[in-house]
Amino acid sequence: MSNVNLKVDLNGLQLANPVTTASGTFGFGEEYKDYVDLNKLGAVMVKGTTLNPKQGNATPRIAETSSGMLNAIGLQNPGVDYFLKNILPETKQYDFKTIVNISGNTVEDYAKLASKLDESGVAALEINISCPNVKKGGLAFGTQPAMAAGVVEAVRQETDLPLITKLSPNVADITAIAEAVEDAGTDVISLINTLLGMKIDIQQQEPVLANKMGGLSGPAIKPVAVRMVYQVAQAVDVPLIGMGGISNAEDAVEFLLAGADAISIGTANFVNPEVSMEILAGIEDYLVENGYDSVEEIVGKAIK
Amino acid sequence: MSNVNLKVDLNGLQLANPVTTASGTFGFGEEYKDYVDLNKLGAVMVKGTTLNPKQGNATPRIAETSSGMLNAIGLQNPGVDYFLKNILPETKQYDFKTIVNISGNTVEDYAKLASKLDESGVAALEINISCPNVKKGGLAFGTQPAMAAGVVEAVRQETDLPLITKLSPNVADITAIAEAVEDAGTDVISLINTLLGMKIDIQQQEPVLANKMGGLSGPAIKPVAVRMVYQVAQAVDVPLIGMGGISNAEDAVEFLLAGADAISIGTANFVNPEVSMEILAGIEDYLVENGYDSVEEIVGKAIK
Amino acid sequence: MPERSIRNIVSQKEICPGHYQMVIDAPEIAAEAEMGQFLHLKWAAETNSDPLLRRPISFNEIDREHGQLIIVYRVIGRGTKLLSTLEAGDKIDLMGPLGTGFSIPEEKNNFLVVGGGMGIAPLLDLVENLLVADKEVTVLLGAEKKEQLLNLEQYQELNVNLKTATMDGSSGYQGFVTDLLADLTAIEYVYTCGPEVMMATVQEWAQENEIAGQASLEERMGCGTGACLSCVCKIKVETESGWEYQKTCTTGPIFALNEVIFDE
Amino acid sequence: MPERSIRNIVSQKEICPGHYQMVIDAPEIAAEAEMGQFLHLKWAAETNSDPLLRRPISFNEIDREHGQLIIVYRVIGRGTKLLSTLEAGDKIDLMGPLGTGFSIPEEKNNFLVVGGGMGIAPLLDLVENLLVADKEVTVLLGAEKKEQLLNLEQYQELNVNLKTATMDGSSGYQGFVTDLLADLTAIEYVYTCGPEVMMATVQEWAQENEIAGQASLEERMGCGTGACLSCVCKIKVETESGWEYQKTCTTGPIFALNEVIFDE
Ligand SMILES: Cc1cc2nc3c(=O)[nH]c(=O)nc-3n(C[C@H](O)[C@H](O)[C@H](O)COP(=O)(O)OP(=O)(O)OC[C@H]3O[C@@H](n4cnc5c(N)ncnc54)[C@H](O)[C@@H]3O)c2cc1C
Ligand SMILES: Cc1cc2nc3c(=O)[nH]c(=O)nc-3n(C[C@H](O)[C@H](O)[C@H](O)COP(=O)(O)OP(=O)(O)OC[C@H]3O[C@@H](n4cnc5c(N)ncnc54)[C@H](O)[C@@H]3O)c2cc1C
Ligand SMILES: Cc1cc2nc3c(=O)[nH]c(=O)nc-3n(C[C@H](O)[C@H](O)[C@H](O)COP(=O)(O)O)c2cc1C
Ligand SMILES: Cc1cc2nc3c(=O)[nH]c(=O)nc-3n(C[C@H](O)[C@H](O)[C@H](O)COP(=O)(O)O)c2cc1C
Ligand code: FES
Ligand code: FES
Repeated sequence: MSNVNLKVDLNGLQLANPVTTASGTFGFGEEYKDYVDLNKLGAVMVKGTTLNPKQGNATPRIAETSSGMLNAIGLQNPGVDYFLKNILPETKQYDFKTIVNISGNTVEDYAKLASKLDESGVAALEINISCPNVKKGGLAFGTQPAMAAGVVEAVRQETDLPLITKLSPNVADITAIAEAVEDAGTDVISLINTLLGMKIDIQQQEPVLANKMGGLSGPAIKPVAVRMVYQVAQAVDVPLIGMGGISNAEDAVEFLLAGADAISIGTANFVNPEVSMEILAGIEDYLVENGYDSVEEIVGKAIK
Repeated sequence: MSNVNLKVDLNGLQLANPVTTASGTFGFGEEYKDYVDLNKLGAVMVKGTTLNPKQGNATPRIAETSSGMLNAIGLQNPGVDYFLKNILPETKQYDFKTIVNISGNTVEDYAKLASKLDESGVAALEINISCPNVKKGGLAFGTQPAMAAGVVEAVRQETDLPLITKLSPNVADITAIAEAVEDAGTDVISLINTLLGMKIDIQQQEPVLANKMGGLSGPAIKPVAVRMVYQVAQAVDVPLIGMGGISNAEDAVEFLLAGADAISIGTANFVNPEVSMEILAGIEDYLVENGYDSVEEIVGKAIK
Repeated sequence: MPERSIRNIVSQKEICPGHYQMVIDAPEIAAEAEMGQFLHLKWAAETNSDPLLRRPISFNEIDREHGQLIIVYRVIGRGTKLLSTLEAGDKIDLMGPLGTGFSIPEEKNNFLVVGGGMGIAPLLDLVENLLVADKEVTVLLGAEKKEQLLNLEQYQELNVNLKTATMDGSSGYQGFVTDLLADLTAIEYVYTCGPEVMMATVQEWAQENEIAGQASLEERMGCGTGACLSCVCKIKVETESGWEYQKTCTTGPIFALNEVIFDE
Repeated sequence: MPERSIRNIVSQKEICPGHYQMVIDAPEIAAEAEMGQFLHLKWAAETNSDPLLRRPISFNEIDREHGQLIIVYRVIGRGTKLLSTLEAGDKIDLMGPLGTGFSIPEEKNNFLVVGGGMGIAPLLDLVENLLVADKEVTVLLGAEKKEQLLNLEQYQELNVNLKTATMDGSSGYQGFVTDLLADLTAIEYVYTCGPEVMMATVQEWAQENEIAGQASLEERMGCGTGACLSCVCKIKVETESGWEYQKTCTTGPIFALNEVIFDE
């Protein structure tokens, strides 16, 4: 262990280090206990949680693509009440911060979720605005600045927990959304969620996924994610959690240099279940080798 | 040679087969004469052409990413007059259709380009609306339906040549742009152009590309491209030319099944200069093996 | 407890066209693994990210004595193609042992094992264990043609009532392996692994004859740890809808046969 | 005419830490290739798309007699790392011969060749050709340390005036190879290949001494055919701006030394 300070302060949300795991890719944390020293993780963003339990989509739910994968899980989850009663107590035995990723079809869904989670002892809420707004014709909340801001404001009213708003990359101007959710009171912005994609089975002549379309993640999307972090870092003042294709420490450092204060690991956990610990060690090595005393010092260094 | 009918009719633009090469990746065609029987290609979309010659961006202009590459060439080209005088006569010795990809910073630029090319004997124009609109603060024409339509209308007034409008994928709703350019009179839609991305050199702590950001292409983006073709095919009636990561015949068939009437090969030409001929042969094989008589029969088959 | 480690390949050989047997040196895993469990595999080259995901492959045999894991697989796409290029001495990156294993109900004596296609491979270890437990075993194996009846010679050496079925008639009965179910009597318990339609037919037969059993399922997998929810299958439960999605990677791949809902 | 083909690797060996020499069997290309030209290479595995692009590597020697191409390269990143794992008998996918070659002006007699780092490799064939053409040749080679003076033994066997410079003093002069330029007299023509700063210094010296020459440039390449415009370098021309971007892959990689604009 070096003397490098790995601590991260995300607008009041304190993490032991910048390494977190992305929602939907790390379960509730415990699923990885055989591979990872969970106590060493900065935070775990748990699976997208909804008001009521959800069965999710039919299978196949995933498809492999070049250096990436598509998923259409359909937010299968046991619902917020079950989470609070049965899962949260389990995760509390570990040192990592539990951040609950919340999803809704209406602004009211998000507000109710926030109020239920408010005093539960979770570390923060991550608002997933990639969900379709059923009241507005299914257009994702995250594609319109005003709609995105509406969700954040509604959640803000229900809780004093640190709020992380997770942006969808399927937009023309990511900075417009980022500015809107900053104004609406988010404490942190995380980005990016998956790119909407599709794969067709040429023998069956139909989409591979039962849901037809799915979210593209993995190394393939990293350049888009780095670009968006770089743009958003210059547009807002709130801290950022960067993600999208991070597979090793070099990738993680790339996001820090682009302006992310912390990073999140998604698909790479599937490829190598031990990757989060390797990335944590690798970030530290990079800092030591290059003579830095803290993670902070390299955040946004590539922005000129 | 089988009896399969490979001919493609794109709203009046007749191609011998559905295989074309994407703008900026195949020069003016002649660059590949040692590797490809150019007479067998359906069409060549030549390098993005502007009113005046352009030097383009500083180097490095490309960077490799996972299953993809970033480019920021900056539209280096000799200008439309030079093209008409020195290059077009050369390309006319081949059987392929020459389609000129036009780029401008104002609507007037596009209109002037169209009028200069109108009677030149080129087969069609491909309007690249991914360029920044200098009059509207640099926002790309292709990100706003009204702006995109404006370009197409202006070009339509100057020429009776078949018009192909090439869509940018950096939008929230690709169908809105597609519908707008269809209404504005485009004959064909081609998609997708590159996704905006970035790569950072962690030793230099700065972007790899001199231009900082660049366009992501190659297999990495194929799922996004297939999804957009699938969506646009259901939203408009004009024929589509699909592209984005096509590297082999299976990929090409995927685009045809998703609703593309023809396909275009970009980055894959760099990886394998002979790939266009392999794809042409592979599409034919697929049709024969599956008992089809023409390409047409499989267009859009995956849409249910 | 499952682990992730990089192991040595002891041998790899093509056992019939397009089908490979790989032997991996991994004493700790062999000591712990149970029949029916699986490995989540990746070729160990660290330099590229395509293909990206691991591939799940069941144990064919667990050789505790030599500390070796034996898998048998068919080349389907890019991943298994890459696996097949590995040679003795090369490294392989694995997670395992994963999932639930087959269990043998002590009180039953007369067992049936039905395997089809690649589903034959994961059953060999089970059959050997049934014999060790002194059970009567009937084995039905089906495939397109004789050479695809994997491990046939090994099955023939075992003290079981073995019947085969091939679509081209090159071994045993010509037709579906499930056609052979009609002739069976006295079976008390059934195990099955293979194509869904085959397992669905076995399930129907088992229900008609009130026979319990276990099935080994396959679903596309991401994590292999229970985190991603990609690998779910429909399992009957006593809720309103009558079923729920359960994870093939952790709750499965072995499920009670009568609880599985085979769609289509 | 350049071609794309898949060829056999005759041999591959590590000639000093991190530096490899590969011999490729390609008689047609050897017959046609010129010193200074290059190959655009890809490992021949068709199953994956990462890393995606080809890698440009110059000829080290063109062995027309045996129909073989010899390249020498340093492992930098993922692509060259993958190349280094190939073995005799493996396949390699290549495009070539690409680009312009070095030319030897007949009327000159006294030649200088300055190579630095990896830039030493592409010059060996040139030096051999100069000797065949009966020229006086001075060779200056620079590197970090002695073991990185590639082909040193081969250069030593040639009838040239050879001087070396290393940063750690392990061979010849301790310091920059360009420091050795000061002592030279009577040079009529110069060739250079190596790091940009080195070539820029050679250019300055050549201009001061009114000596013409040629430089071999490196730029990131996409196509290798002149289509993508990724590989451009700044070349002086008589236009308003005084320069234009020219393609390293087709107009180069060999350019007239005085026409190159070395930025930074
Ligand atoms: C628990 C379990 C045990 C298995 N045991 C064996 C075995 O012992 N021997 C054997 O030959 N095969 C077995 N399979 C199937 C094997 O995993 C697939 O054949 C293999 O993943 C195909 O990979 P590919 O790259 O060759 O094919 P591709 O089609 O290129 O694979 C693309 C993606 O689809 C997935 N996929 C494709 N087919 C299947 C499938 N049938 N099941 C699950 N995922 C699939 C791949 O894992 C990959 O993510 C098992 C599957 C599971 C879930
Ligand atoms: C005309 C020409 C001749 C060359 N001849 C030789 C030679 O004989 N021996 C030798 O060792 N090297 C030579 N190089 C440099 C060699 O191409 C690079 O070292 C190599 O591409 C690095 O690939 P990588 O995957 O290991 O590195 P990475 O950094 O992983 O490569 C990433 C991308 O950057 C490109 N790149 C990185 N460094 C360079 C570079 N210096 N020049 C051009 N592209 C680069 C790669 O091609 C790739 O597209 C030559 C380059 C050119 C342009
Ligand atoms: C299987 C899977 C499930 C996911 N589920 C969620 C989710 O429930 N909520 C959410 O906000 N993001 C979800 N994501 C997106 C990831 O959290 C992450 O933003 C994205 O995958 C990009 O990162 P990566 O490339 O490192 O995977 C999911 C991703 C995957 C692959
Ligand atoms: C080096 C390069 C240059 C390009 N130049 C242009 C251009 O001038 N005009 C244009 O419309 N598209 C241009 N493109 C985009 C391609 O035509 C194509 O839309 C994109 O690369 C996606 O296809 P691909 O993944 O097959 O490459 C360029 C792409 C590359 C890689
Ligand atoms: S594979 Fe991820 S939950 Fe089963
Ligand atoms: S590498 Fe494409 S133009 Fe030179």
